[in-house]
Amino acid sequence: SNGADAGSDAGTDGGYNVYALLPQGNDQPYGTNYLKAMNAAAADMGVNLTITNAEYDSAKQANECSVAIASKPDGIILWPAAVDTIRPCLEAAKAAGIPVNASNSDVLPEDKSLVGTYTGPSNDGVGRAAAKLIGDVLGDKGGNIIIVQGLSGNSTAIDREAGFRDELAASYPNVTVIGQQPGDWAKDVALTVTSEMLTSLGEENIDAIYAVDDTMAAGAIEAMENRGIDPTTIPVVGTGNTELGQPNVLSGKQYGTLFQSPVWDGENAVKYIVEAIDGKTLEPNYFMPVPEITKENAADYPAEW
Amino acid sequence: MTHTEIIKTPTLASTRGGSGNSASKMVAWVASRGIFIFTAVLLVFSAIFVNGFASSVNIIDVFHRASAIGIVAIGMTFVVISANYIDLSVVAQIATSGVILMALSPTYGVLGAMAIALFFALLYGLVNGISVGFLKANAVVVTLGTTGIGAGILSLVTGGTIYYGPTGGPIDAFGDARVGPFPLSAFVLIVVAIVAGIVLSRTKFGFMIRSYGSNKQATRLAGVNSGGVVVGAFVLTALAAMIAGFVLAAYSNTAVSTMSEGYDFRALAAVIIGGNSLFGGRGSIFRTFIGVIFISVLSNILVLSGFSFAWQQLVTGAVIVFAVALDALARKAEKR
Amino acid sequence: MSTIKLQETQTGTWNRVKNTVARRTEGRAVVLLILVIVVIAMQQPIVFNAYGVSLARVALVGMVALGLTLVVLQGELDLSVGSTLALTGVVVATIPDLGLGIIVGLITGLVIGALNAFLIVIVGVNSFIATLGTLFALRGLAFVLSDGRPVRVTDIDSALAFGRQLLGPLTPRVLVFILLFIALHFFISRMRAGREFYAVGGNRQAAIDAGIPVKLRLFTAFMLCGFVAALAGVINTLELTAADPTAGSSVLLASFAAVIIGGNLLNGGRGSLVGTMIGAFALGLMQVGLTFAGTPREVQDVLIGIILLVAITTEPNNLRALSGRFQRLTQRKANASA
Amino acid sequence: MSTARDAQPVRKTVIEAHDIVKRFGGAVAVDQVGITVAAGEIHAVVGENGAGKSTLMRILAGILTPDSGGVSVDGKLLEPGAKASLEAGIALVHQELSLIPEMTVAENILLGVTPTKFGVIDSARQRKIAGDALDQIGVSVDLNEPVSRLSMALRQFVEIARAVARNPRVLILDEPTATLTPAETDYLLSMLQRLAARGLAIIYISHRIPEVFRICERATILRDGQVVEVMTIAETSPNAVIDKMVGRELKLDLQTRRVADPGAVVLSARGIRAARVNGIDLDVRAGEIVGIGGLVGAGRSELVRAIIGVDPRTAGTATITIDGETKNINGYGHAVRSGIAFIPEERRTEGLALDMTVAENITLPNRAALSTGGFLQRGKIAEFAMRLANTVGLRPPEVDRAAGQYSGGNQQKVVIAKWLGREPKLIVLDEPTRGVDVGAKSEIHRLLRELADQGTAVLVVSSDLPELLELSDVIHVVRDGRIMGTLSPDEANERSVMALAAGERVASSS
Ligand SMILES: Nc1ncnc2c1ncn2[C@@H]1O[C@H](COP(=O)(O)OP(=O)(O)OP(=O)(O)O)[C@@H](O)[C@H]1O
Ligand SMILES: Nc1ncnc2c1ncn2[C@@H]1O[C@H](COP(=O)(O)OP(=O)(O)OP(=O)(O)O)[C@@H](O)[C@H]1O
Ligand SMILES: [Mg+2]
Ligand SMILES: [Mg+2]
Repeated sequence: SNGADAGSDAGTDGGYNVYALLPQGNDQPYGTNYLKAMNAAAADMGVNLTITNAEYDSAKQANECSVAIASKPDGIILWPAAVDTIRPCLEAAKAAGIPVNASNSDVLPEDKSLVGTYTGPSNDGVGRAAAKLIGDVLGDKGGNIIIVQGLSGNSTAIDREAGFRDELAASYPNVTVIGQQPGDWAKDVALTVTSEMLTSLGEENIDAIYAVDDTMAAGAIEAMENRGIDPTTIPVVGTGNTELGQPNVLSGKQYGTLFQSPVWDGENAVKYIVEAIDGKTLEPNYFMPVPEITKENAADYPAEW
Repeated sequence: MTHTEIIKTPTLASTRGGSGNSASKMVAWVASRGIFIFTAVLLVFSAIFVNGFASSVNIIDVFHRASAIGIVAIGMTFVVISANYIDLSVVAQIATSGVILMALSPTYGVLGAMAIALFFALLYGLVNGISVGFLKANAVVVTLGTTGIGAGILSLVTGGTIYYGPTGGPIDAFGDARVGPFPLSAFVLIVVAIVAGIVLSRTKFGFMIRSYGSNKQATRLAGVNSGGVVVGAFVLTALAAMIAGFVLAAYSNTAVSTMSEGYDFRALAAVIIGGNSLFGGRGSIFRTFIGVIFISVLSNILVLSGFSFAWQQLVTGAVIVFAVALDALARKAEKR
Repeated sequence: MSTIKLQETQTGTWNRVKNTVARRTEGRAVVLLILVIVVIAMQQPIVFNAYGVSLARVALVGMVALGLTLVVLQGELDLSVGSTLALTGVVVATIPDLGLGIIVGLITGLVIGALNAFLIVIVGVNSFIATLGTLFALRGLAFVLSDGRPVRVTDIDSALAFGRQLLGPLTPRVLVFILLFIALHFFISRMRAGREFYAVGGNRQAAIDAGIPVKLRLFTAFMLCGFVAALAGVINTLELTAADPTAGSSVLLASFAAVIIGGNLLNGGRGSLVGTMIGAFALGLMQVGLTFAGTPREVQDVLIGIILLVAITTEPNNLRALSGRFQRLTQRKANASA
Repeated sequence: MSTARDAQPVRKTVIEAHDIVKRFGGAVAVDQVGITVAAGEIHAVVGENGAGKSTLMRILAGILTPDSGGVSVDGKLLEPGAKASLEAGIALVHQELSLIPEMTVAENILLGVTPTKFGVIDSARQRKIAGDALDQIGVSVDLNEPVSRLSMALRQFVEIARAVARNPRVLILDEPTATLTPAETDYLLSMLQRLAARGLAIIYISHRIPEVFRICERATILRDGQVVEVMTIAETSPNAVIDKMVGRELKLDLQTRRVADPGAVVLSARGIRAARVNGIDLDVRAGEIVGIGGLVGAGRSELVRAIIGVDPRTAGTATITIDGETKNINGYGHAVRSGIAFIPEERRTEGLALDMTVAENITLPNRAALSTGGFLQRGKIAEFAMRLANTVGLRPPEVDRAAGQYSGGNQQKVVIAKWLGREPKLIVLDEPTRGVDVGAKSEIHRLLRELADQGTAVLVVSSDLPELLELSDVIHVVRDGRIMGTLSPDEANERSVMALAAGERVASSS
């Protein structure tokens, strides 16, 4: 696979040697496309990538971090498995004089000084944007909503929910979350738990659904259809504008989503680590534009994953 | 197990039939059937106290929870009763068949895709079965190995791609289909249960599996091709896992390489809660079926009652511990 | 007085060597380790230059396996080690005082071990099943205590200090790992209580009849296993300055693999910590090497899967069975042609 | 050599048990049993299979706790539990070997009483004590050898050494000679007499009445869990003891079998080689009983197992001929399908599925006959099992009782019964009556004769010389996996067989 020789100090073709420490890869839809884009970009810029996948096991990622540092690369791209657990990795890299950029999930504020920059979506921001979509569609009268969460304990899921709830509290006081269950990023699980929440909370009491990604949004929509509910009557907001989600948005079954681009994410991770290595001065954050997608503009944004 | 009506066993009761003095006999009887009682109690309790449990829509959800995992558990019962503990590779097997169905039916048609899935199911069954049955390797380790290989390859080939079928397509139609108030998958579950039940309790092959689970050597020395019996057990498990993969994929009309995470231990949990013996020999498909219903209803009412994931795990684990502890006590009571 | 000779006792150093080798259980683990080392030496020598890192990985893979071995030697299993690790991590992180947290965490491990042992020894549940239950329950508890999100330790600086290299490039994890190995190995090879683990696993009825406190031995093994898992959880939390309730998901299977490759018989009574250690080294070094090479995770899974299959199907006894069948097949052919 | 009869009469009682009752489920295994043994006495406990001998001994050793009654040593009543009994000086040599395969001889001998300094094993003392114990019984073996690598006989002596190492007041041996050859048995018996002479109280269980008459002073006779009588050996006769045991007149027709006019060759083995089998030729004819004699460890089991394909052959061929049609025996399954029945040596681990019912065990080899279209026929099974149970005289004849609940002898009957259902052309038996009482034994012998008379070919491995001589039309004596000689009934006697087994070549017919 890629960078089979990145272990050796000087890159064979003179390009930079970069480690990308990721918590997912070909085992997840997003990661798959993130990797594609990342490798493509690396090829363009002559970067030798060495990629690891910690499967969201932070201890494993910590060890992979020290492996990376031991092989003295020119730079490290770190997508934290769990943001709270990466301080030691960052400090070790700093001590070894290796620039580190965070990707996809930003580090904690107190660790910000240890990374060159962050590239990727503001997961918190994604949550906020979703809150906006829902808040606006519900209007001043607000209403009751349920959340279909990602895999329990997953940091992206946690960040999105946090942003979502903060934004609601800040700007949409009449919108109240009356139920929440994990959909494990899977359509079938989302389908079941949504249906069960509709049962227990009462279809009539639920005014909107926030599924933290489009796959689960699709599950929520199917749950309603199975019960003979017209999905347009209970607006669903997801995230990703994925191949699974976009058709639902276009057909109006899903009220809206947020376009998160793994391509942008992967490319810029490489782009900015190169700049960091070159010593360019960087902004603290390069946030991925996360446009709000609804029926109107969905066609302008081809799905990427 | 074979019963001999013509002979009565007054005092000398078999290890199976409870024991001498009627008190401990009672205990044994009740305890060894505890799971049936609990399931009944749980159902009644839920119907009365859990808002919305008895509604027809919810029954459907319960069956959706039960069908895929139930089919796997029923298949795994054969491996368990043959005293081989568990087939960990069902995780990889379910995902493989699900992904094949969704990914290949556009090109090869649903039946074509199913045929291909069948091929891989048999492959899994044979590799596991031959390694365990003929090379006498430990089943847990073997299936741990085949899981790594199978899941690894699946993930290499498909990445995290989510394969989805056309809405209203045959697969989607199957997933949404109802028979009366029940989802079609529920009937698949029941049919699989009945067939498996007959195979295990009534057929020669089932008898050999039970006998093998009870004493490998004696079974072999009775002229049974014991390796073949083990292969059979793993093939049956693989077939069940394949069907479960179809059902699971059809349910959500999607499939992805990670779709069946955790199905290995959850299925085993169902088998065990049903009161099947991990030492092999003793057990029945019906017990597994009850075990499946029990955990499905349990997780259903936990969600209905708004418990968080954390508490769901905690309660489920506690219930498993309780159920198996009771089963163990039952065994003790029988011995006494 | 008259004596009787029932069996020729072989003498001579060569025979003694042969016997000693024949008695060992670590053969295949050694072969694998040599293989790994050779390949790495040719492909990724950096694995050895960065031995601090490599050892850390070995310790990561191997520590829990050491505890698991004690249970396996008695013919039992503990599936709950991963959850134990996660739960103790959370416990450590949620207690403000780090020192106190560590102590409570380790005690948690002992308590969990005792709970498992209680279910298995007193109630009489098969260990595979009992620990399957605690596997779920403890994970749930970890989520309840942590509210399902990572918990950062309050006293981060001390935690960071712990993670730093202590002796050359060696981190505390590595040193604890080595000390633990020495202690446990001494325990099961030189101390009566530990040595009797082999009796409990080898022929339990005989052990009971001989007056060995089998229940006590089982309790000891499970509590040690729980303690070691807890220790791993504590070290993770300190090294990472935070505890993740989802941690340890891969720990069970990794340690299990190390134990198997180490040549420990799952039915109990046969095996050694040395074997487990070697198995851990083989797996750990291989993983580090593959990471340096940037090999995709999937490929690593496939490799480890293959190694496990080979390791288990080349159990000496299994090989004999195999060769037997082979001979019969060839015979069948011969007969057919004849 | 000295026999117990010369021992001085008045000695103080060491162990005394009274009113012992033990039930298993509803079954009363031991019923109001008492027993007293004095220092220096060798006291026999005899009875049919299932009489309750082992159960009683396990109670004396504190391994089983009786439902009522008590055991006292030197007048002091013992606490329940193995520990108390051990400390009181009661040591039991179990009926089944109870050694730890992966532990060394020294460790096994001191199992449970390992000497330690601060919990660390004091291996020097361990080896010393173990060595002494072995010296006491006069057996030499490498103390560091794992028991898994010892011969059966050696394992049995290590067991005894373990008991002796606890320097007991009371030594109990439950069928110690079952796996031993005459030579080893002879040695064991005189050894026991030496120990008794030193004031040890010994309880000796055996189905071999001659042994009892050779070394024992008194005999407690059990039947159906009750004491029938306590006899003084000097004042009784073997037949009297046997009658008491069995509770009915039982004439053992010990006439050796007339040579059947040998029919056609059924089994023919040529150049058989396998683990510990080094090139063996032999034929078995229809209606003929062929005996295999030799010492334990001679490879007799390995031989027969290799011939019929239970264990892999490294060389050689075996053929079976049935109504003129000759087939190669390729693998065990093939052997069974072509009409061979095998009764293995290890009844409990290889012969039966102990936690399945008798009916289920009988069904196993007859599953084809008892099922149509792959489905078992339950009604048929019941009658079928019952018929066979009666044929072999299973007691009690309850075919849906778990096989594990029957005593050794009855278990062996079930093992034979399940094969009779196939009406085999060749029956191979490895130690057919090991641990089987005289009554059951003679029934099994009669059964084998009848089968032979009906034209079945029979191949028997036995360490029990009288049995071998009584049954066989021809005896092959095996040593180191080779046939040392072949004896016809008129040549065969204890001497000639042992001579060959021990390696002395004597001229032999054929
Ligand atoms: N664990 C048990 N459970 C049920 N019944 C048992 C058990 N052990 C022994 N029995 C029954 O108790 C009776 C006595 O058994 P025991 O083994 O003492 O006989 P024995 O005299 O030793 O026979 P043998 O000469 O074959 O060893 C038998 O009927 C047997 O079936
Ligand atoms: N020297 C030895 N080394 C290893 N195993 C031995 C040895 N002697 C005997 N055994 C084992 O003990 C058992 C009895 O030995 P074996 O079967 O060869 O003797 P046998 O002539 O069949 O006597 P028996 O009738 O007791 O079986 C066998 O399982 C054999 O493997
Ligand atoms: Mg007995
Ligand atoms: Mg033998």
